[in-house]
Amino acid sequence: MSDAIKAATLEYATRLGDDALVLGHRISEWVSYGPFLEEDIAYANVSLDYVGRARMFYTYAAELAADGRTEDDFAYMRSDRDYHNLLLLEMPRGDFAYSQVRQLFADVYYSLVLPELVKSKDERLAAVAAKAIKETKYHVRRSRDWVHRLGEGTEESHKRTQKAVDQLWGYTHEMFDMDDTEQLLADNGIGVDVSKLRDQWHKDVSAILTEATITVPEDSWAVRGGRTGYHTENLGHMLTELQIVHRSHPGCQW
Amino acid sequence: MSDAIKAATLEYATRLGDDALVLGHRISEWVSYGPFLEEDIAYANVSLDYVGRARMFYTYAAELAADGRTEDDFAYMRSDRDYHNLLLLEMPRGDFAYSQVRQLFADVYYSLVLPELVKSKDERLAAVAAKAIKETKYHVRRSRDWVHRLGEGTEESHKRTQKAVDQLWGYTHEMFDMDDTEQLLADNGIGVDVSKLRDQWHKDVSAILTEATITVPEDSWAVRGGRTGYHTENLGHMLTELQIVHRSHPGCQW
Amino acid sequence: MMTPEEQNFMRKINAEEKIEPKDWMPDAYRKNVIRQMSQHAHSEVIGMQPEGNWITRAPSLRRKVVLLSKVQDEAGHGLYLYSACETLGISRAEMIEALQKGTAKYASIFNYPTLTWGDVGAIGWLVDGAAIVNQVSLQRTSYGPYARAMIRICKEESFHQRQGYEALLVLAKGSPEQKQIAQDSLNRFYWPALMMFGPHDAESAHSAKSMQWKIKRETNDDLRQKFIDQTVPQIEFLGLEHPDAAIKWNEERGHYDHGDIDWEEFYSVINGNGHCNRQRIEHHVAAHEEGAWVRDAITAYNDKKNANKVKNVA
Amino acid sequence: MMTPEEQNFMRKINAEEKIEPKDWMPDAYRKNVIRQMSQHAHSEVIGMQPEGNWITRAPSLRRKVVLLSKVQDEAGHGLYLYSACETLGISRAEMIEALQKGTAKYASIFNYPTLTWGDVGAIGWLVDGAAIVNQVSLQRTSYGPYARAMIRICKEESFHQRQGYEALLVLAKGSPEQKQIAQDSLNRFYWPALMMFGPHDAESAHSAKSMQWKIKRETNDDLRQKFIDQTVPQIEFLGLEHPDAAIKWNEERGHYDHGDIDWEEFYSVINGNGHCNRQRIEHHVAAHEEGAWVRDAITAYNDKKNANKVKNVA
Repeated sequence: MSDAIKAATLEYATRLGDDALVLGHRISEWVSYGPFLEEDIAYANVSLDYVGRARMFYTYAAELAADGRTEDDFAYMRSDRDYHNLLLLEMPRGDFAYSQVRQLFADVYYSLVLPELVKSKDERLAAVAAKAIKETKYHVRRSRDWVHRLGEGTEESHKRTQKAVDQLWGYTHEMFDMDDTEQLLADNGIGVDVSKLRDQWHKDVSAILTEATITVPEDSWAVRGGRTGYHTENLGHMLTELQIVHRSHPGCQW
Repeated sequence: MSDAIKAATLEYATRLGDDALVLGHRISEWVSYGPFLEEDIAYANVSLDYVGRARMFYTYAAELAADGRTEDDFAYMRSDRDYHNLLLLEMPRGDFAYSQVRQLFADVYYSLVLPELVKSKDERLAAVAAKAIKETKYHVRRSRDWVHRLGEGTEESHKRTQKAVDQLWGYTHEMFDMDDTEQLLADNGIGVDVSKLRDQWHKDVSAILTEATITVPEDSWAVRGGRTGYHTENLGHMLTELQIVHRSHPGCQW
Repeated sequence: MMTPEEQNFMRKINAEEKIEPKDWMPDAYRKNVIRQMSQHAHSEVIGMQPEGNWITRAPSLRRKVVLLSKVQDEAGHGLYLYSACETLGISRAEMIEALQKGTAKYASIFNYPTLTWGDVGAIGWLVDGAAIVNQVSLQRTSYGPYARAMIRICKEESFHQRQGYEALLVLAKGSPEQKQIAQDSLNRFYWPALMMFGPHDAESAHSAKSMQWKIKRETNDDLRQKFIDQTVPQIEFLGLEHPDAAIKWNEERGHYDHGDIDWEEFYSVINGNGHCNRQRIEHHVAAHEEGAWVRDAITAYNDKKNANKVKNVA
Repeated sequence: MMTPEEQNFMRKINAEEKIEPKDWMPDAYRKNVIRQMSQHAHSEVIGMQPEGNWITRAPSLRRKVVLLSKVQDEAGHGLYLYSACETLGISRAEMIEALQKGTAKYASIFNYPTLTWGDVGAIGWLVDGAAIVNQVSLQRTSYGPYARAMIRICKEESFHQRQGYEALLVLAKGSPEQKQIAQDSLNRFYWPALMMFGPHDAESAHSAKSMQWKIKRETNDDLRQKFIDQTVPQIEFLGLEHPDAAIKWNEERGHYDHGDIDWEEFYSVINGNGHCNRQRIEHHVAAHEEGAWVRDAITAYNDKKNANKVKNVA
């Protein structure tokens, strides 16, 4: 592995880990707050899938970094300016519709990313993708079913779902951006060219939204910055909770 | 100052500092969330008074400790098991009625404590009390006026106020507890015998509540533990926000 | 004089045969089992809160995952117990209403706050540990669905108890601050864990009938003694101080003698002076109320789908 | 042909006499000043959010107090400006409605997020700094109440600007991590601060009339140049790198030459692609809606008291 490729792969694994941890953490905020017990269980399941995925990416990143850091150093000892997750994933828990819509957007995204990543020339990334693909089929089905129920259910659930879609749409565009790092990896068959996934994502999501009687928004605004650590004001507060105990006891084991 | 008195005074100054900081921090959570601008300003004022008071108590505590610690070490480097504030003050922001009722309970309390503390043989404690007394008159008037408006205003504001009173009442009893530390200081003319203030507090608060058409609750339940660091689950989350930046950069100046 | 049904019922009980949902049972037996099972379910559900309080702050990814799994399992246990309880003719909605109104209780241990990360380990080790001692005994309870639920739940909870203990072990062998955290958690949860077994049997209102009907298989004090005995070496292995200064091996009894439990604290907490009594119910009610529109949406959606099915078939 | 009132109005303007609330003024002048004053007020109020975002996390008690005071002052400035604007015949409620509907704007700088503690210092130093340059100029604005508000506000904001700079200075002279935080905050807020002065005057829709009516006293570019010039030595003193690689003293002009501003970013943010556009308004609306019952209570209470007074007098 050349130095450039190694550095890019380290950054890439970190990004994918950040995505998974931030989303997994957000979902975990629903536990004991769900509308009924089955949902607490289901959301905990999804959270476990994503946090587990984060651990695999971070573990690989730590090996690539080869500087003594562990998965926990990646998760707990980086500031939010160094986190490179997509902004969509750090948006707050919101109400149930908001979380499910964000989840739908993310799940459909990964249902397109992972089948590409599983072909990666990098065996480790491919292995993580292989494990994650199975879960993702379930995730998409679950999110899709929920958006259907909420979109078509009652006038109130429909309103909340439409509002969530309108509020979150602008955060989805950066999911398909490519920068030099990801371009280098895509060119070398290691990373996924996400710019090629936009149309399919739009098609898949639009089909689900339309069937749920939800209007697909225009692409009139877009907020970007996740991959360069330029976050919304949400991540700082999330990492505050996530990191406080670990940071309060530097160098300790848990 | 004997060793025992010094240790007790250090503990006492710390408690009073914790009370003031926790309450000041809670109030500060209203800034930009108030029902209109004048309230953002007023709440910020009250918050400044209490945080300023905390700084004076912590500064004195740091001098007594004489171990190199500063006011910031007291505020930022102690765990919540070591914070000895009254539980009432760490309860969440809640709605506007909840905050105002808690504020009333606390302000009336200090309107009785401070005129006693100003007589303390300990000049430093007396000096802090002297500064704080002026503010406290204003605080009580403000809280009283608010509880009147909310209690007598509309059916909704009345309901919310009664609910707040019912929810917070059980946290007020420990304000009048004395332990060995405070008894030693009271016996030596340094600290306040708060057990002697209960009846007047009950009288003052009951008069305000009754005039506001609010029913004074029975003394049917009580939660205690603040002075021994046995907190509700609220303080941990508050200190998480309060301490995160400071703890993330050990040994740094700000 | 016992009726034939009563006689047959007691014959089964005495022969260690399970009572199943379709069997005749005395009204009082049904009520007793409903009370115990539903409150067991409520405890699992309410117990998600003090532990859930630390999911976002879990200090390592592994601990985060383990805690998430634990809380998820508790939800599952609650679900399973609610379902098993419904076989007795009460609906989940009725049980939830009773919980939220305060007519049904949950284990008072969950009225205690989780103040530190150490408390998560202490709950896993001591609270789950006490629950397991109780549940192992209940594997032989007379009501079939309850017994089977206990067998299933015990398997999962043993895993979580070990995880909790292991989390505390790491603290106890860690930095001085970590060790202090572990000791503090042990100190705060030990006695309340002993109280989980309930009052001394002489004072317990429900005990006699429960024993006769083999709903309960062992006395509160016997179960408590088991727990005390198993916990002594566990505390020693942690290298922590035992919170009970009077703990002492009694060669004659073959058990540990122990100090008096502060039953005043037990009754005080269960009667409303705990740190979290109100919060646990308010949290449950708030989540339930906030979720009303979601449940309504599901109902409306299902109705629409069924109407369509009928339409398509017709 | 100008009417006598128009002539008298322009005479005052040209003679540097203030226009006061009771004076005749062209409709367009009134609208222009309302727009500017109300948006200035909205900016103070919205600006409380990005800074308020750090009150609970302020890393020392002194910084906590200073930040609380700053945000409090901003609320006061907003109040003062709303009151001064009401002299032009618009109510605060109308102004708030316009803000929440999006028909009235606020300074787009507040669409940027505060991501680190360093940003609090950067806002105090650069954002308040730019505001002060603008406000000093506005001390000579033609509308009397606005001019007097500017004089009063400038006094308070100079204090806060110094505090912000000092907070950054401590970071810049601190640990490597702290220095990096300071540099990062400077990098992210420098260009947006320059954009606070508005587009190049050639492109500004409102500029010409505003200058003629002496609402505006200096061009956007002149004010911006002032700010750029004063900031260079400030950055040097901090020991940080200037974010503009093209910054260079021009002996002839007596000013610093500087790199091109990315106006695409400016328009992109102001038109809805900023990090916080929606959040700022949603926050304001939510606080307003949540506070409705409080305002209703005050009204009801005052009505009752007045009714009583009337009763007692009658």
